[in-house]
Amino acid sequence: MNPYAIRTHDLSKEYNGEAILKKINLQLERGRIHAIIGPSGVGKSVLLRLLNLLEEPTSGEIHFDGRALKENDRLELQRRMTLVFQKPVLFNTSVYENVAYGLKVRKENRRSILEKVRKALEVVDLKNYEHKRARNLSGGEKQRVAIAQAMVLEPEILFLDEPTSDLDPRNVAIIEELIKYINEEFKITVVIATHNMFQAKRLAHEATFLFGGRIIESGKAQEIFTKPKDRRVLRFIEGKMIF
Amino acid sequence: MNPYAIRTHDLSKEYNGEAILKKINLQLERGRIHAIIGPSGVGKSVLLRLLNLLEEPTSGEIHFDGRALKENDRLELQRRMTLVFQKPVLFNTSVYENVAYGLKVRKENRRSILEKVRKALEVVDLKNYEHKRARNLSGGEKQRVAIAQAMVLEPEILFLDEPTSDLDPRNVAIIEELIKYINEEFKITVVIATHNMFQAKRLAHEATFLFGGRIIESGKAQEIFTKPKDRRVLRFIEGKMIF
Amino acid sequence: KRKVSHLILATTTSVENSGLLNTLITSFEKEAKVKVDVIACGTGKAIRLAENGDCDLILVHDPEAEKRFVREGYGIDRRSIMYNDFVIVGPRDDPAKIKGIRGVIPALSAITHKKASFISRGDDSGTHKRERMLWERAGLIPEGEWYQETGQGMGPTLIIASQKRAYSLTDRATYLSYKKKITLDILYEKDKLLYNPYSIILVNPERHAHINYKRGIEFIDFLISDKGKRIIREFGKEKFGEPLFHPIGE
Amino acid sequence: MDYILAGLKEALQLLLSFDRETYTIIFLSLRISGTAVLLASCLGIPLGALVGLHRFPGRGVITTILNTCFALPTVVVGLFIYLFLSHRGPLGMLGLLYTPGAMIIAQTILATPIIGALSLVAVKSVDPAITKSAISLGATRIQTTLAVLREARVAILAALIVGFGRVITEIGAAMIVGGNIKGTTRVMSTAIALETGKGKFELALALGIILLTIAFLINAGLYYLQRIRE
Amino acid sequence: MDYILAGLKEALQLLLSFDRETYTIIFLSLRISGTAVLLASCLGIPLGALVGLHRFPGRGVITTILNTCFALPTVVVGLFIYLFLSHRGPLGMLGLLYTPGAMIIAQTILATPIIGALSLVAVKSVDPAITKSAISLGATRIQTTLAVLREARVAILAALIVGFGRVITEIGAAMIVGGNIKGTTRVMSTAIALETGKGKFELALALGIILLTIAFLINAGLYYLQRIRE
Ligand SMILES: Nc1ncnc2c1ncn2[C@@H]1O[C@H](COP(=O)(O)OP(=O)(O)OP(=O)(O)O)[C@@H](O)[C@H]1O
Ligand SMILES: Nc1ncnc2c1ncn2[C@@H]1O[C@H](COP(=O)(O)OP(=O)(O)OP(=O)(O)O)[C@@H](O)[C@H]1O
Ligand SMILES: [Mg+2]
Ligand SMILES: [Mg+2]
Repeated sequence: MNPYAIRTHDLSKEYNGEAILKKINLQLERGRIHAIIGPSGVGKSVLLRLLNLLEEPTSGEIHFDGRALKENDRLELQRRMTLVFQKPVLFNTSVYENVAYGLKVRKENRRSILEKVRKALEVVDLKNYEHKRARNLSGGEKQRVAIAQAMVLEPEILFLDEPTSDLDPRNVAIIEELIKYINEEFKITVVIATHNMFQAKRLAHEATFLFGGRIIESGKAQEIFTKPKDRRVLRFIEGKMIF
Repeated sequence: MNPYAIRTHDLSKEYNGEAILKKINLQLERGRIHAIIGPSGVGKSVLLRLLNLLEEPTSGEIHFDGRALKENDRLELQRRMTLVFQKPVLFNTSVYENVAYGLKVRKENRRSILEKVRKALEVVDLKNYEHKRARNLSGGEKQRVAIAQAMVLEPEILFLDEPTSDLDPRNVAIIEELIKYINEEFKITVVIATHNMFQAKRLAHEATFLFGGRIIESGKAQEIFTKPKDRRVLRFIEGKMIF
Repeated sequence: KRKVSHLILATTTSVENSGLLNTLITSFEKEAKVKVDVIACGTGKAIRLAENGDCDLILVHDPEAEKRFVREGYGIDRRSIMYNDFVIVGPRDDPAKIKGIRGVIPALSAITHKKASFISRGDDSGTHKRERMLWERAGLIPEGEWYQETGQGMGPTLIIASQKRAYSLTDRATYLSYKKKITLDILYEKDKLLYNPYSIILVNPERHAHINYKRGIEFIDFLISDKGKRIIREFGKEKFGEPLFHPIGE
Repeated sequence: MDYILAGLKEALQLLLSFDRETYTIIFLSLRISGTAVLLASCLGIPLGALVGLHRFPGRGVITTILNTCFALPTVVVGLFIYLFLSHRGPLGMLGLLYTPGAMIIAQTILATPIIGALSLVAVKSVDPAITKSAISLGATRIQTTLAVLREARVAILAALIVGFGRVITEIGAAMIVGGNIKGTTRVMSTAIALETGKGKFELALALGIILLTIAFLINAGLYYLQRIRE
Repeated sequence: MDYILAGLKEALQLLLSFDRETYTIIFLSLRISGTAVLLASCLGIPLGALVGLHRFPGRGVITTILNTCFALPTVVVGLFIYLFLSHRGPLGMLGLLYTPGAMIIAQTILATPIIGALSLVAVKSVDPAITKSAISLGATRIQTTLAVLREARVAILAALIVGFGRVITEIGAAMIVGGNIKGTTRVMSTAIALETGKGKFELALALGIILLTIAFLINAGLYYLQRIRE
């Protein structure tokens, strides 16, 4: 098996002629937790959407398991990974229906869906929320539903876009524990886009810094957070104190 | 002038028969920064919506300047305060139109609108974003537009619902500075709902803790953060380390 | 207020559709400096509009209803101005063999006997009423699969009859103008009972004061004038080889 | 005013007399228009979703054509179908002319672009993020489309209501391809036109009132269903 | 097929011969239906917004009534208005019967509930948070409503297109209250019905093609306008 879950080759993305991501070469090693870090508007979310095959790059390639993406295994690949969006977008149905969705499209049987959904809701501390309408939830509750939605699928690769920005400390702790647990236990590759330096430090094995559309530094999280080579990264890390 | 910008009397709110807020008695002193703190789903956002007159309480009263709310000065009151929502809801127009909206409905002249909007966009570091469509912005960019949208109105009372949850450290610093500045300079009363204990500590003069639908502790921020009386508050504050 | 320079004439669709009315009115308008607005609708509706005072004149062909209309005081000055005739049309192979039969009543009996398809307008129009009168005279009650009612104007009814290879009773004018679109031949014609007179009636100004009585009389006078008669006599000759209508009082 | 009262009275009498002809007309209307709306939904909703959710060259043209179909005179549709189904026409041998089948075809053709155009607007009004979310959760193309349609359910329902209203009230096509033949293809709308032509305004109003009452009951049922499902 | 080709040829001839009668009919159609849609928007959009954005008792009933109006037979509306405008009717003295004014009234009555019902769905599809945001930013009730309508602009535009299509193609009411008088109240739809009745299918198709072409141009213009504004 290829040691890299995902590799990108000169991945670029433009919107209306404006280059957002410029020749990104990323190597995401299997089974590790990767943090994508950078200032607001740098393109972290765009990058995750590209990796999750939700948008087409303007140029460049993405390789999964060492092989370039082929159009006809798109669905199969898609089902091996999941993205938790920065703004949770929930269906206008019940919490249960929302969490069950990914399992239903995979045609799992009802019994196992019920079981998994119940368990996931318990983990994110939304035990009695099954029948509530997703639309009326609080910000943090919505975010937890979105996380549960992804977790029940037990994907090979899990993309998390600022997954705890609307959560209180207790829930942050729960979610981070969960991320660590599934990474260690099921060897799930996790990619987190975050501006929360604490979180990146606590969770990530590897870190990639984006700046001005390019990767300016990338490597072992430990090293980058302690002695960054790039001045801009240093400045960014120092900014953490005002978080 | 009444020393309290807002006082509530036994303010309660139910949804579908479920009590969310139970007899909240809140005193928000004029010209100070107040933090509303509590776990996810406790009702912080609901409280701000009630105070901003966006929803009707199930029972209880809200007094502005010491006087109970009268139906016919609703608009005038509304225009003296503004709420920045937890999830920014932007109009599907340009960034400029979004920020200008509140000024336009107040029928300010074009010149001054242009000036104020430009200035506000500069402050939130979105200088060349005027003509971009608000829908396509990144999470942090949207949040900054929403803050600019409220700031240009120079309200007497500013409600902020998790205003920096999607921002990177640099922008968090900018916004916090801005909040402090307008509070000191223009004596604007600020009410922040947040789960970011660091932020509450850095900004707030007063803090109110919500738990199980009730106020469990309230007072000077300094005191509460250093020696809370309630055990639950203590636990919550200690949880900050995992943020 | 309604303009006095307008005259509203409610008439049956068959007259309007033939184009005769258009020719007559163009000629009349030139002389009289009055505009005639034509409302084309079924006989029933035309009479109803006249009762309500919503037109000045009606031009219809349903003698029974016309008489009642005048008797009840809604109309005055009823004049029969022209006629044509009804004919029975049917598929060329004439399954009921009515061609050459003596009399319309035997023709209908033959159709009934054969249970050959017959399409009726079934819309209470002048034509339909005449058809019903004929069945009555024949002492027959048309019923069953073979007898169908369309509830439409003469033209559409002819088309349906053609598609269904059925017999139908029609006025000659409409048949001639539809001849090219259908595969039906005239199989029976020229019986006294098939005489089809058209009358013009003024709405009674004593009932409806706003009626444009003077202009209405002028229009009637025009229709029965030599010029009017000539137009009626000549109309359609060129196109169909025979006139569609004949003026009365030749 | 008397007319309207007379119409109401007549409507009640018609319904209470259990006149077989009246009920035949009512049920035929419902059967034909119901079937047509069903068929049109099967075509129109996927069409609208396809055009609404995908970007491809010619999308604007298709959208414009769909919108133009709102201005499709029913008589013209009727004529077209007549020309096809007539004995001389290419499909004449089917013998469909003047049958409920022909009316269903005509009404389906009328309703499909309407339901399509409104479904298009409906799916376009759904937050595009919903699509991405469904895909990310592993939905196939069809499942994604269904998820979007579920979000747009209120507007899709409205599309069906508009389509149904269009076909159950239209006269032009029903007259031409159905023939308004008593007992076979006479439906409420053509019956109303017939009675109006006869000058029997009260009877026409009565039938109109019955038609509206049926439509009201259907709509009330749909509204109620939708409410309890939310 | 020949019919259709003949119709196309006839349409071209009609247009290119600059036949005054044809152009009178076209412009009258556009004037009457355009005015009616304008008036109906002034009534229907606020009505839809009102019902869509506020909760009050009877809201469900109003919604259902609006939806029912899609099944309002145009003949019935025509009859109603006829009864009012007839000389015997309460408004007979206005002398509006058989004038374009009467047709505008009828078409406005037909289009208002349609535009209302679709506007209702349109504003309901807008994220309710938009309303709250506008209010919080100091918008008055009316300004808030306008903000929501702006968000729903695509769907509102569709409502207008549906309304326009409904009235420019309808025959029932136009015939009864307009009378289809040559030069005065003859519009495209009634002219098509007339030619069809006369058996002049080519001419009817030709007029239908012209009507569709006009509708297509209007829709294309709207689509284009909307595109450049986005
Ligand atoms: N669909 C789009 N159309 C046009 N521009 C877009 C689109 N999506 C993103 N952008 C732009 O691309 C840039 C990068 O956006 P992205 O959402 O990836 O930022 P981010 O790094 O996630 O920022 P944040 O921390 O604020 O979430 C932004 O400037 C944004 O405005
Ligand atoms: N419109 C509504 N209808 C029904 N329930 C609601 C509605 N709005 C809020 N709630 C419920 O009220 C509770 C409080 O919500 P609120 O949004 O105020 O929480 P919060 O304290 O802001 O939480 P968070 O930190 O997650 O944003 C939640 O359980 C939520 O599900
Ligand atoms: Mg982002
Ligand atoms: Mg909240």
